[in-house]
Amino acid sequence: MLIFEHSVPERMAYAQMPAEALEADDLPVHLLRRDKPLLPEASEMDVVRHYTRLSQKNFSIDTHFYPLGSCTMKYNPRACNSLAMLPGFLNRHPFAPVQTGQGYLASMYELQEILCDVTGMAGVSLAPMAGAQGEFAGVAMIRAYHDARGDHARREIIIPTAAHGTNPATAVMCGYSVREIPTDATGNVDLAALQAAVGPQTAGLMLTNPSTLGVFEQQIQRIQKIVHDAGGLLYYDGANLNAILGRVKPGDMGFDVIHINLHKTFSTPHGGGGPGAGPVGVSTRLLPYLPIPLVAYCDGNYRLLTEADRPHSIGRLSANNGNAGVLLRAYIYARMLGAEGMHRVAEFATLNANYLLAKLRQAGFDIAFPTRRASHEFIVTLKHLKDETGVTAMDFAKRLLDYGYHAPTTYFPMLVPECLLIEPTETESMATLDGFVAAMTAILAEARSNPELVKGAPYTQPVRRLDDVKAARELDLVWRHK
Amino acid sequence: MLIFEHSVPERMAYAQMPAEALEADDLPVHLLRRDKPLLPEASEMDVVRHYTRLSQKNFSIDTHFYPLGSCTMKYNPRACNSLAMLPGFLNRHPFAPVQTGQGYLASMYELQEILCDVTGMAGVSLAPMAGAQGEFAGVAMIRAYHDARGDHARREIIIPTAAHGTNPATAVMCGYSVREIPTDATGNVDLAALQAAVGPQTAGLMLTNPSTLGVFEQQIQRIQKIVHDAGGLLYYDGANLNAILGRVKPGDMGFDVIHINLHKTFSTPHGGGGPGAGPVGVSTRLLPYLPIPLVAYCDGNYRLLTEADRPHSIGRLSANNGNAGVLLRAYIYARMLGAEGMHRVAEFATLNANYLLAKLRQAGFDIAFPTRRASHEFIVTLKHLKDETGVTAMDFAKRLLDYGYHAPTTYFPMLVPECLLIEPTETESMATLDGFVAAMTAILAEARSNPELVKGAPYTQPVRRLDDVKAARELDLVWRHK
Amino acid sequence: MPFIPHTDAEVEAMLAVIGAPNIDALFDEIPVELGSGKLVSVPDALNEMEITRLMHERAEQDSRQLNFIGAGAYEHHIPAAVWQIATRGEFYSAYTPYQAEASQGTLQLIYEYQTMMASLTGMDVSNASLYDGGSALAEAVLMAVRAHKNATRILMPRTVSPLYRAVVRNIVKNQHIELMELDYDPVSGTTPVPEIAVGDFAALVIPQPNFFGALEDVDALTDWAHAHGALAIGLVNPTALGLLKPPGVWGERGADMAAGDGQPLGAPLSNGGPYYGFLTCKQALVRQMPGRIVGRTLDLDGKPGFALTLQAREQHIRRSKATSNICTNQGLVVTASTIYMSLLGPTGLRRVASAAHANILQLAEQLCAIRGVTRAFRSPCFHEMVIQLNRPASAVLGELAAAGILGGYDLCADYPELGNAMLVCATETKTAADLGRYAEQLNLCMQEGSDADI
Amino acid sequence: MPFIPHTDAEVEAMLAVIGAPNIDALFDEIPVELGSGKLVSVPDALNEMEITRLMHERAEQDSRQLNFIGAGAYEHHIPAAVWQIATRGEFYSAYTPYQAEASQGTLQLIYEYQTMMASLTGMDVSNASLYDGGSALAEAVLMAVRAHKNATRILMPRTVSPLYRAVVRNIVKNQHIELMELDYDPVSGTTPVPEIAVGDFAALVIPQPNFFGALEDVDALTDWAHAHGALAIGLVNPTALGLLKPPGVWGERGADMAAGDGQPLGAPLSNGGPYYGFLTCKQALVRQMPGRIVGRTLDLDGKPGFALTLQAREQHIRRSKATSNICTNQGLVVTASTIYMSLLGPTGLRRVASAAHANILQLAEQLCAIRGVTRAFRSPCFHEMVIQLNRPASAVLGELAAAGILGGYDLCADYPELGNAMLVCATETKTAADLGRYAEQLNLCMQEGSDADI
Ligand SMILES: Cc1ncc(COP(=O)(O)O)c(C=O)c1O
Ligand SMILES: Cc1ncc(COP(=O)(O)O)c(C=O)c1O
Repeated sequence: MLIFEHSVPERMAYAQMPAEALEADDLPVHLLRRDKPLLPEASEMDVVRHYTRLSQKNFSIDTHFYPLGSCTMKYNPRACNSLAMLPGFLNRHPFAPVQTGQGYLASMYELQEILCDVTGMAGVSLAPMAGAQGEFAGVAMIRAYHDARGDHARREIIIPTAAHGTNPATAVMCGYSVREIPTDATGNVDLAALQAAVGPQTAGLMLTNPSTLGVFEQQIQRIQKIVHDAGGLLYYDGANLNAILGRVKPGDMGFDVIHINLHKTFSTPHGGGGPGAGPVGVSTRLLPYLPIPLVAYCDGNYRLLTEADRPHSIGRLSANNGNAGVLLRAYIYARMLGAEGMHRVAEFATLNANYLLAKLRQAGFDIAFPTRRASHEFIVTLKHLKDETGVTAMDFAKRLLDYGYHAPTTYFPMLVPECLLIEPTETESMATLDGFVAAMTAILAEARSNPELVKGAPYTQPVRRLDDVKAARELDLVWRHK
Repeated sequence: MLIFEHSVPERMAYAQMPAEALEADDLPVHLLRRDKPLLPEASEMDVVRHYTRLSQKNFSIDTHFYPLGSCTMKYNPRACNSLAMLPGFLNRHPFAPVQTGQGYLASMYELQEILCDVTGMAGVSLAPMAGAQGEFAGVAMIRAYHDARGDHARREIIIPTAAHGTNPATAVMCGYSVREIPTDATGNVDLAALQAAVGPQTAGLMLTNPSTLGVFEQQIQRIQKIVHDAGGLLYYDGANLNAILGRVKPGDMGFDVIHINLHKTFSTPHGGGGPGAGPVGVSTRLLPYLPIPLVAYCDGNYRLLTEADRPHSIGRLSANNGNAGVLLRAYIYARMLGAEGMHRVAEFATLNANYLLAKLRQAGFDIAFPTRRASHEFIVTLKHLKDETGVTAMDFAKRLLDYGYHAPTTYFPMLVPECLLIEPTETESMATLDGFVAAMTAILAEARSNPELVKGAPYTQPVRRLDDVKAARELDLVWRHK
Repeated sequence: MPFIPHTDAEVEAMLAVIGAPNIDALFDEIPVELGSGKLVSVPDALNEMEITRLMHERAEQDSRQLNFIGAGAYEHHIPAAVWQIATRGEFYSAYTPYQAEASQGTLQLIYEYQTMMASLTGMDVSNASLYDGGSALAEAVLMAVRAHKNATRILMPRTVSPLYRAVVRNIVKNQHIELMELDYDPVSGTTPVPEIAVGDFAALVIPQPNFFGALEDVDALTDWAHAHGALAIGLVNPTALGLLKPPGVWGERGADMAAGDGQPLGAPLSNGGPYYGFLTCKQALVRQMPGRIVGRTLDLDGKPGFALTLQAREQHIRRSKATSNICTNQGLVVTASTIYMSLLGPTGLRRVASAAHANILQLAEQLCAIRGVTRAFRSPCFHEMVIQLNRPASAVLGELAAAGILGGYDLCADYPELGNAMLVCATETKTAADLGRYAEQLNLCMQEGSDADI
Repeated sequence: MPFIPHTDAEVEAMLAVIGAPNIDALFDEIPVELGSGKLVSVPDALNEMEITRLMHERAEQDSRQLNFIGAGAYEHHIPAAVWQIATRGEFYSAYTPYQAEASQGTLQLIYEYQTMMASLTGMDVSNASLYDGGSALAEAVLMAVRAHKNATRILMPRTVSPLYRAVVRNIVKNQHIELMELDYDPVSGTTPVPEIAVGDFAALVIPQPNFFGALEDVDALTDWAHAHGALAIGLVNPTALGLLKPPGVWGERGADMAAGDGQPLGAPLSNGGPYYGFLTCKQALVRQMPGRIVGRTLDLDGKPGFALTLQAREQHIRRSKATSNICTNQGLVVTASTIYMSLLGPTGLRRVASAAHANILQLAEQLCAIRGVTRAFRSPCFHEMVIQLNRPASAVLGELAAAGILGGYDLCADYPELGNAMLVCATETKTAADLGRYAEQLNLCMQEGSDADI
């Protein structure tokens, strides 16, 4: 039932109503609203009950194992939530004088420092509101750098075909064209193709490492050299930072700019779609271009730097201070981990991934890059199974829901057919992983003995398999009174 | 799965561990613990996931219509929760100096005033921690009153058979014996029996009004006179106060003492079993005996009164200040209702009950007291249905769960066979009541066409019908490693 | 009207179904002479915005100070997950789990709680909670009298909290139960083994740690009670049980029951409540247990599930013959507490206990180095201790409070024989800096005060 | 280690299965020359108790003052239910709803949100959110350019927030889009109908209320845009739409898109974020829409359900040809916002809007009665207004802040032509006493200040 179906004309949640004010008769009539917007007319309890029940229709980290590759769905500490929502933080206006926000600003300043250390970069801006905006900031800085040097010929960004869709989309938003380069059979960048692709038109390369194939790019130093030698800059898509946190720093790989998905590696909650935070870190040469605001500490006070302080900045990307509340959660998480805990993140994320890979291989699954170590995630391909039984990766994924596990990422990266990208994260226990292997094994058997069963999945969810084609063909995007 | 089954030796939720302190080697060894208590050894996420999922196995007001008679399951405003849990309230020690608790104490003082008004009593103590403890305080005061007058012959408390079990149990805890009196066919107290029961041995009468039969005691004035004339005092079980809030005051009925279940009428949450709060209100003659602490206001400050201030008090019933956090929630609720809103509570609770009664009668259900108005609740009896189909009130109740409704109270009051005591409360909408009637009607049809279906219910819950007999015979009260 | 969903049109439609002209008519069975019930001192409604502001202002008034008061209510860190989960609507707004199949969440949780609490106290059985520590002790006393059958006297050491003793007295006094107080040893601050040859005692209450924070010789006391035909009731701080021997193994045969306040396990100080009382016992006494108990059983399909059990002990079945009048208990706090215990586990609880213990030792050292401050008793303590001052405790406490420190609980009224004494507590929440701040401030008070006294 | 469940025994067992000697071996594909990755400036771990204390101290530092700043972020009452429900684990810790069947909670909620937001703005379609108001306006501009096909110039009034203009500029500048600013009428503080005969404009942005709080003549501006072949983009405050005509019905044909910041609908001020950007449009433009969109469809059994749809617009399918690079959006804030809108309903939202409007009128009267304070513009306003002072605004704001009042947003840097001007906001959260306190304090500042100036 939709909330609108609980709606009855004139019903109200009275405790939420300010007293009726005098009619706004000073306002010109032609500027006033005449219709009643289609908001629910419901009691407070109706609303509470509706959304409480709706929430129960979700899988989530707090209820299920959620091995969604590339998404780093790990435990979101509850303390981060309650502490970031303390009234002192929640009630502060972004334009209140800095003296009233020293607690918040101190935390942001320290977060900048922590992220500098983690990435090995010279400076960090917390401004971008998600990974994709971090990418935007990064590529915009690359462009600002070339432009500042009068190097206007560099109109191309090189991106491996395995890259996340935001990479090429971002390059285009920054006015670049995209040149894709292939991946070799072991999951590394095809060096020859890269060598062939670079040139005076090269503004930069965007690389995810470990790549979306779940493997660490072994030729990272040569790649770096090829691109830098050609005059391009190197962009590090840090969405997979969880795999290397405290093991190796992108700055030490010679990269010029990186974005970090705090809603992945720093465990801020994904909230059913966001908000995230995508801070960018840069090497010295890109420092002047960092997006504002930045937090500075001088004379015993924290303050925000603006255009006036940072004339070469690519500017602000948000009207206010980015996703401050998300950043606070990341800061709290970082402090609870500490240096030692942070080193452990990559270790145990990697241990879990390699264990799961080994167990699934034993169980008869095809591993996409069987000769490689898994990073914090890895790919299973169901190509053979599909050929044999007709059961697709999507069918398999849906059937996992019936077993009480969220499905891994399906059909991404696109270059591996019928793939499942599996990322367990460090916060899951061996018992959970074993349970997942058991479910995978059981479904494999089902696919062989009773493929129709798997193709009809799921059976235990609030709805059966949904018709996506109909959704896109017969658009029904808003509710209307029958 | 039990939390213990997630447990693995040496696993820890590290963020919750204080640093290892030095060994307590100053403590005598024979006083130290040698075994490891059976607490879970789990990660923070295991615990969060386990209890989040467990919670989803409950029906509750926030998720379901919950017409549990005598329990007043109405909407618990979410603001009461968040405001009562503000750090300033949560962190205050009960023995902190009163200057540090003026905000809390002011709220308690005002709550006393509000409850005096609502009950029509001369004074109120907030000390009792639930209805039953309120009863205890009330009966203990009756006893203190008689004792103070040297009237030691009064050893009996009269209680109608329809009364809640806490009434007789309380009387006994206060050292009284219980004399039960019957109810007449229309649901009123049998006056002749009452007249015959009273005498010099009568300490008092405990009466619930509206009674647990869901009707207002029409002869209340005569009852009052009979008991008072016999030298007894009148105790008002205010558990059903929701039915008369702002319509009529127990004090105006001549009662000497009343307890109020704030976790019913004042909508503090029931929390799956508590905590509640059972303030007692008294007429002038019982004022000296009120349990402590009481909140007083003098010289611009609020303070707690203790034994020293109240030498005749029956004393304290809790080591601290009763269920302070529950009282805060009730205060907030009362302020949000205001006088006008409080008047409306009884009106709409009564409207809902009478509407539901009328609809169920139309649907073919037998009403236990068909000639009477329903108060805020009423009784359906399935005696005929059981005779006809074998389907019991319990079967019916279980089947309601399958339809997504919590069952009404079953088999209470005991004097109506196969009864369902139905209390919709004022916070439910007409549409919800109609949905409930439709479910009741459907089950009635099922009972006739397919009684086995109903007897096998429920089918949609985490478990099927549970074996209560086995539970009591083969006691399994704690988990043990297999 | 707040929280009432009805529209005017619905009210009309509903009245039509009922066949009543208006809502007032629904009250026509109430005698008119009883008056209108009009409320005269309830203020006008505040909307949520207004009450929010009011309560924020009031909460801010109730300022946060550095707290060293214990005396039965202890400041501990409560993991954020505890109350975030406990206040989920499904736990928060459910009733007592009468419909078992629709309440498996609450029921399973209570079963888990019973398991943890029984193990923590070393007993076989736990109930689902009582109101608080004081009323739990009163119920334990009543239970002992029921179980013993022949005796109605209870031995109650003065090292039991005076507040608990008052509660027990007030609750049991009308049932002809006599509470006999036992004095403590002035040197050790603990209860010596009674020197009563024989007697008709139903039970001896044994506090561990006792109200002074000191550790009693629980083995000797338990054995003495058993040797004299009495039951032994352990009154314990559950945090301390992370470190200390549980009542179930005290002496030769173990105490028979354990009671106490569950507040330290996840309930905020919150002006004194809601907390909860726990009560556990040996298997033999289970049918004397008051309060709700959850049992594991099977469903129609043979699948395990949970339900309230042994209800024949309870008031709603047994009425005047019930083991107690308790009905509503402190369920939600038990929910929080179960989550708390799960998050801490055995190691966490032990660490909390040892950190608190280490803190009080350090504090003792610092405070007793101050001129005019001495430790009252010689025995080892858990996380509280009594100090004696050469100035009036109330004055010193007042001065400390003015400096933002709640220095302890004044013992003068309850134990005048101790002179200017106060009970000081330090839990794991206190840092070295906190302890230092207290010592420094107390030092100031003692110096200035003694100057002032001259 | 915090949040890692592994015991030593498990690590051993897992390594054995993998066939690796130790965890370090799992990193053997990382070239050693890349260094150890050792962290040097990350501090040691704090446990939850320690970080809790630290963050409480910091939050208390960030003191609560009486706030009259708006300028794009507005203080409103947020019902307690909103964030209690939004932070339930099932909403809080779920990912983007890629597996539709296991995400019906989030998906249905977004569908409900789309319905509310489309109706509120008078449009046909809404997406599931963008980052914030500024980036939503940038996306609207890009969308207009894509839809228009022939033009890349955008008309941008100076009455649009300077912060929004900066964001738009920074985001679109690399795509050869020209932003042409339109000046405002100095008397009314609103944007006159442009006097540009013809032109190749993709769109005109129409703020309502504008940054000065003033109401634009939206009908005329919309019609002008359409008459000149440009699209009309309404930039709106969603609270104001409780009272004001929605973009969808501006002028003859209605604006084509509406964008803005959803913060006023349930997001706390929170130092500036997370908020969310909304973007709605007419049906014809739906395939140009950036961001996620949820559609209703049927399942295998013919039962209705919800799923992400029109994904061919998005980066994960279309990559370099996508309508935008946005992936993660502001889902949880949208969740909160949907609950907020449901609790307020049409009446509540209208009342919030009128209460805010009534407050600014009253404040305007009181402030402008002070010597040296005048209202900058003549047009009607929503809940913000510009006042001009005969003293430096920054000094006055500083003095007010010292007295606990955040008096407004200093306009001097962005609009030097206005002199000592500031933007003042009063929402429904302000009581008559609050307004009085502000007026009194400003009166004091103006007097003392002018004394000081002499
Ligand atoms: C490899 C990679 N890069 C970039 C992104 C984009 O990040 P966001 O969704 O925060 O915009 C993602 C997230 O899905 C990702 O997995
Ligand atoms: C009529 C009546 N009296 C007394 C009580 C006892 O109240 P409590 O459960 O708060 O102890 C109840 C509650 O169930 C009741 O319904």
